[in-house]
Amino acid sequence: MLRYFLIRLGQSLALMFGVLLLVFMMLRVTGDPAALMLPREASAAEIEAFRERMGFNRPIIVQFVDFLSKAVVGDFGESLHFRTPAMTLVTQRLPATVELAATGLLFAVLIGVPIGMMGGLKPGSAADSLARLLALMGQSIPNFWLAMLMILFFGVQLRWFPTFGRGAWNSVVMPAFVLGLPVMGQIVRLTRSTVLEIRSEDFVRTAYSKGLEPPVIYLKHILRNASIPIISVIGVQFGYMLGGSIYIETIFAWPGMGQLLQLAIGWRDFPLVQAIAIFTSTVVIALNLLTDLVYAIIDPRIRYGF
Amino acid sequence: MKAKLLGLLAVILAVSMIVVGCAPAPTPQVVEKVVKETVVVEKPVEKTVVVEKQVVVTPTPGKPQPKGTLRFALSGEPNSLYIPATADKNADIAASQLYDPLVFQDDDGTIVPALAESWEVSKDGTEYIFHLRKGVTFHNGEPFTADDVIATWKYGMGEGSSWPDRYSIAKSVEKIDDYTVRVTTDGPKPLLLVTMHDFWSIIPNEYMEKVGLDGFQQHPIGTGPFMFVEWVKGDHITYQANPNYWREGQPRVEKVIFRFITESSTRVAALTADEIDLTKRLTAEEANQLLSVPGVKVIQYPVARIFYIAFNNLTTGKGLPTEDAKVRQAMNYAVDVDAILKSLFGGAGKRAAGFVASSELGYGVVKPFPYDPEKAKQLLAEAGYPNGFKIDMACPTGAYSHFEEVCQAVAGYLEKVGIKVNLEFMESAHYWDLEAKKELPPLFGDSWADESGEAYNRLKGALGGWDAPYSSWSDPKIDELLDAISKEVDQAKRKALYEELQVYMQENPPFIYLYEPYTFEAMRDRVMDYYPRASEMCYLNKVWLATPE
Amino acid sequence: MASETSPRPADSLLDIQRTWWDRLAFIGRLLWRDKGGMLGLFLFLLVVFSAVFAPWIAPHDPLEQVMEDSKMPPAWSVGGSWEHPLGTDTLGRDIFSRIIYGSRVSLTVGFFGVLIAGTLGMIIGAIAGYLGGRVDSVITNTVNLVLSLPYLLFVVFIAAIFGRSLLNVILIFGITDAPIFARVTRGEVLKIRESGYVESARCAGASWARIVFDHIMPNLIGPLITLATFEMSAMIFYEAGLGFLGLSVPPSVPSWGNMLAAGRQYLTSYPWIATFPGVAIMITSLGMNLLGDWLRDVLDPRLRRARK
Amino acid sequence: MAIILEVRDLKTRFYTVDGVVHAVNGVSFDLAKGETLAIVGESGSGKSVSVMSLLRLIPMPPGRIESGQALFYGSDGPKDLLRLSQKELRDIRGGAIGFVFQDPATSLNPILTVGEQIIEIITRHLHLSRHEARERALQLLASVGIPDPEVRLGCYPFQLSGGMRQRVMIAIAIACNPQIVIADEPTTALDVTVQAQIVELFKRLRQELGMALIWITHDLGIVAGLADRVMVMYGGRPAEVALVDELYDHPLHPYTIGLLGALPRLDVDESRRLVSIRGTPPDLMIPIQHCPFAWRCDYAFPRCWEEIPPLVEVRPKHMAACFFDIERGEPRHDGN
Repeated sequence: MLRYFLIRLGQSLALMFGVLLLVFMMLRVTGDPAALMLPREASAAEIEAFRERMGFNRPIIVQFVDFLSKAVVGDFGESLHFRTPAMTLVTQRLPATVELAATGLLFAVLIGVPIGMMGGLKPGSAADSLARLLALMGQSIPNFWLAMLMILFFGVQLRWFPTFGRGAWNSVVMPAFVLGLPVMGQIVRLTRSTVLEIRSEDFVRTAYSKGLEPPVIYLKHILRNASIPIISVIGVQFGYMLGGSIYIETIFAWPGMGQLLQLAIGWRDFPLVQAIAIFTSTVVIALNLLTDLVYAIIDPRIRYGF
Repeated sequence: MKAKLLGLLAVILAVSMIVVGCAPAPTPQVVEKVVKETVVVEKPVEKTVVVEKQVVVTPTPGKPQPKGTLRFALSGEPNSLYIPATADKNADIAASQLYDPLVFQDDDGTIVPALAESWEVSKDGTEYIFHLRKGVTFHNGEPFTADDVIATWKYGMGEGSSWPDRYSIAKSVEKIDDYTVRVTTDGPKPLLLVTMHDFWSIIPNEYMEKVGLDGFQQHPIGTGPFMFVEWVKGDHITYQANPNYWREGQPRVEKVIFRFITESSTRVAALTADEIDLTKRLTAEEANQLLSVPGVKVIQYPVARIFYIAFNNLTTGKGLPTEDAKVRQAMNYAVDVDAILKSLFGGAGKRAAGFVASSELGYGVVKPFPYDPEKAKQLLAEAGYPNGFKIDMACPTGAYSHFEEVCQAVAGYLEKVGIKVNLEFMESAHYWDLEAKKELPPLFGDSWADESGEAYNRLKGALGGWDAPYSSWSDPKIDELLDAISKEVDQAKRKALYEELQVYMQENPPFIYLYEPYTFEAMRDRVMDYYPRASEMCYLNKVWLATPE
Repeated sequence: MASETSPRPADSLLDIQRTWWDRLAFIGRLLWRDKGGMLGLFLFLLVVFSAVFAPWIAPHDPLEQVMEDSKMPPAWSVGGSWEHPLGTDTLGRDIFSRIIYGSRVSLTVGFFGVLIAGTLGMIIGAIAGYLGGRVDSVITNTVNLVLSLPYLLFVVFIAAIFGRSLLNVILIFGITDAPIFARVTRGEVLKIRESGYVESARCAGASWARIVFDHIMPNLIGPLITLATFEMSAMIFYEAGLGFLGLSVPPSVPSWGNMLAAGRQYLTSYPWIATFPGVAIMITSLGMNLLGDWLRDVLDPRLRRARK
Repeated sequence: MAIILEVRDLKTRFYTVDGVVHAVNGVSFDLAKGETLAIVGESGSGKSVSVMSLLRLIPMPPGRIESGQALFYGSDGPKDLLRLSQKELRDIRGGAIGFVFQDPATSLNPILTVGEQIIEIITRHLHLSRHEARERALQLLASVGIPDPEVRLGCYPFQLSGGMRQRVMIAIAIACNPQIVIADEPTTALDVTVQAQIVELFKRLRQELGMALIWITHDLGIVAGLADRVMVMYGGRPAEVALVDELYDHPLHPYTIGLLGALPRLDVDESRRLVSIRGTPPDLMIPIQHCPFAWRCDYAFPRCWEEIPPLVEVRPKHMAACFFDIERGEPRHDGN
């Protein structure tokens, strides 16, 4: 178990290095940030001075080493636009994004898993039709489009929920629903197909042959086995929700990292984009690691190194 | 399964149809009242206010007591509330409510006393003596004195300032006594007072010394009508009325909350749902929609911004037909800007008569190029291109409302007189990157705003040759005139210089002049005495709410 | 005596002994039984049809602006006309025609995006799975790396560097999506390798090409076609998302994403401008998801049996 | 001998996407207390389905039991298994009737410990506390010949060998003192040496526990030393039922003869060894109205293509479903 954990940790760290390298490279090839960060009236000399100050004119390898040594301690420099440390900005936005993503995920899991399970256990039944329908809806409706329609209908027409922002408890409902919908679709689909597959496994027949009660069979034997792929998808999706809620956060004016990313890209705020990209990737990698550990807890075959 | 799926599809389609079908058919907009006030002072400001409904105004409270909360939607989060660090209009608007400058530029453009009660200018125009207002205190109780003026100037040039040149315009700022300061400049600086209005927002010296720049940014303090309460990052900024404000009876709202909503359709929804009171920067269509919403009023006004297609005689345009002034004139004649404005902006824009906006000094000496394709063809023939030529053109995307379509239309008009345009679109950040490197094609579209009430910064920035980062044009005659303007203090003479420059730029156009856009703002009809400037700036000290909640 | 070889239930479409005709008839039979798959195929073909025959179906030039007719509601609403069945947008362009032409953009993006992603991914994944060892671990880790990056960042960067164009959008999707194909290919190749029959084929003297085409490809093609369907639908979705952020194809091109992005400002007063592109995306995506579900069931006999 | 299970005219079909599979087409048999019945047939002969149908352990849908009766004479009187409520059925499954399946590698839940999988059936049926159940599980593991039961109890299936796993399955099957154990090809997936051990284990347990055993196999060879009676199945019907020695000595159905011929035997001369049956098993998708073996039968005559031969007692306690009298070498004339 420890060995497995250490190996996975090592891989994660290697992955982190790769991410740092990639982000650094990508950001440096997009162009010279100096000209853009300054007011348009700035003279060539001022641009040069700025470049000097930011260290953009040093050899790329020196810049990278410098970048790396600072990144290790979470220092991604100052946001050029907000003039505060980039990492602080990101962590300030983190709670909002986590709240949104977690609510969305909770919604997706709480609805998606039971429905998917019902569908998988009784293919062809009404529950199964519902499951397939929800899965399809979740994956077929463009969510930013849905977001706008929901604002108009539930926010403006019915006034059930605030149209934007993060405030009262109910302000998270619409954005979380919209963010969670495609994930729910995916979870329904996956749960359904996994349960369908596991349902016809021999050991489930064994469980039936033991005269166990259906709830025991469903939860202890089927769901527990099905949970391995489901958890992996949940891990991946949570990462995606943390990093990819840019549309939803923008439309609902939700003060999270997605909105910050949109701003940072618009302002070409290099240190900030860097910080968000690396922070999000770190979170995703950490989530993957966590997912793997949860796997190991559920699945003894991994725990014992098979 | 089949029946269910078909059912689903049918439901979805039906819902869409209902959404579409039930929507109110576009009703012709009824404008009940059009107020057109043209204030002619030094600079004519044309302001058209379209009000959908007559507003029932409750009488102004007898004893002015700030009441109610103004919920102000900004189109983006301010980067900072420290004036020298502000990066855009959102930051500028939010920050300005906290401070006062020494001198204030009124709604009609006149410079009036603010924290300075009066001032004298020396004969040569290089020395200003300001007599400061007494008894003014900062939000933290610190009294306002000459030291604070000096500190504001020094910090403005120092670390963390994006606009050091707006402070270094003064060579020195000296304290004569606690309530008198002397400001000296290197030669006459006609724009000094306007710059002071825009940028020299006085900050408390002692407080700044104590908390440092970071501390100040976290809790900014000024003498202004509103006091900083909190800034929830990404979500909102809250201000409270300054009870000790030196202007009697102001401010008139008790609280201001700035919300940040990037998506303009969400701002419209929020205003409709009465979750915000005021929003800026709407499109013409959104403004149109809001006209039919009860309880909402809409205003529009031209902003001091000019859209243009630039020529290049520095890099990529060298040796091309566009180096010939006749060709450039022809291209100006070839584009029907009014038709573009009508179809894309519902007429909400004004054809540019040159590079000076209609609210700026010296405007009006030249008329816009008329749409005359015959003349254009004739000029092209005279220049030796009877069959036109081919040229590359670029435009930014995601930068300005409808500008992509404008560029397509311009290209279309040029083709009608025989100029084959190869139009390329680029993402705006990348675009401006290339623009700064002067690597854009020989024709490129962009726009330039200015807040100073004069066109100088815009002219210098876009025509300053190699010295200006976003210029791709150099002309000794223009350089000469700009240099003269920068040194002339006398308003009448400056005006004459601007006029001379405009006439010259009509004959030798460095741009295809397009339009000055109108901007649209909307508010709940309880919002009173809100007067935005042509620069899109606004000061909230006079705003009040007719039925405060 | 009656025939000795009585007909037997088909185990797999890819049963090597079946003729192509058999397979086709078999698909037809399966399709008839799964009405969801049939609907999916129908919707997909509808989109393909409208893309291919756009100039003949569309009543108007999608770029033609008639300002006098702008913001016309759909035909069944008050003020609408069958001249413009789904109404017109703010520039007086026919929405129906734009949606028809928009299907070209969506399908082009989806098809070529998947083609590039699939080809790249298959090559990379096959190399990783076939060679194994260090090559495999390097490739697998790189794939994981790319997949752990915030996807949007990629897209915005590439769009920022190269600007908006159809080719760029395709390239962006093609490159960013390749790792998924690589992952699936690698998994399948590993499975096949472990099953041992490649080994036995090699022992039997089969050539390299023969092994790949007779043994590996047929097993790969099922999962990959299914994946391709889903990814294509995802790309059509992402194109709309990019359009929404103003990063998709140039604004002059009538793509569903651009239409949606432009129409969203008018959602309250002229809802049809944004509604119909949304519905178009939804229908296409629905169709491709149904088709993908069905393909998965058909091409993976294990699952097909489970669905019985 | 007292009858414990009496099956009459069982019919099971599967309604699949590809068509209706007529898996079991009228199976009848009896099982006496403590008796061992072997059901023998090729794959697809319906031998597993017919037994699994009794306790509704086939996937339903698509499977459906069309008709039949299965009287189980348990401690509290006869019950028709096919008409029990789900709850009553669950009490019998794993309780009065235990199961051992073919592949122990897939029949045990991979992510639960062996102990958990034994304990859960004990607590379910015997209503013991967890601690008592654990004690019993240890005894069971010991009695099926697993060394070190304390350690094995905490193991996961993948940590055990194939033979060990099958012993665990057997422990599960006998955990609640069943009156019948149904073993579905319990040795097929195992090594030959292990196979013999498992057969021996069954013999011992049968003796110790006095349970009846239904042993499903395709291998007539294994049956010889184990079963009391044999039922040979073909095409979802019983072809021949007889005591084991009687069957070996006087096979009456051409199919049984084929099977015996295919069986390597030491007591018969070389020429009869390894004669395989030509052709392939019938397609159960097509309902047939004649002898299902007719396609492959050397003795088939026109009647075989017209009627379905019923199962009749040809010799004492020896039933066969065939129109041809093998011993006389001519079609039967007794009207059957």
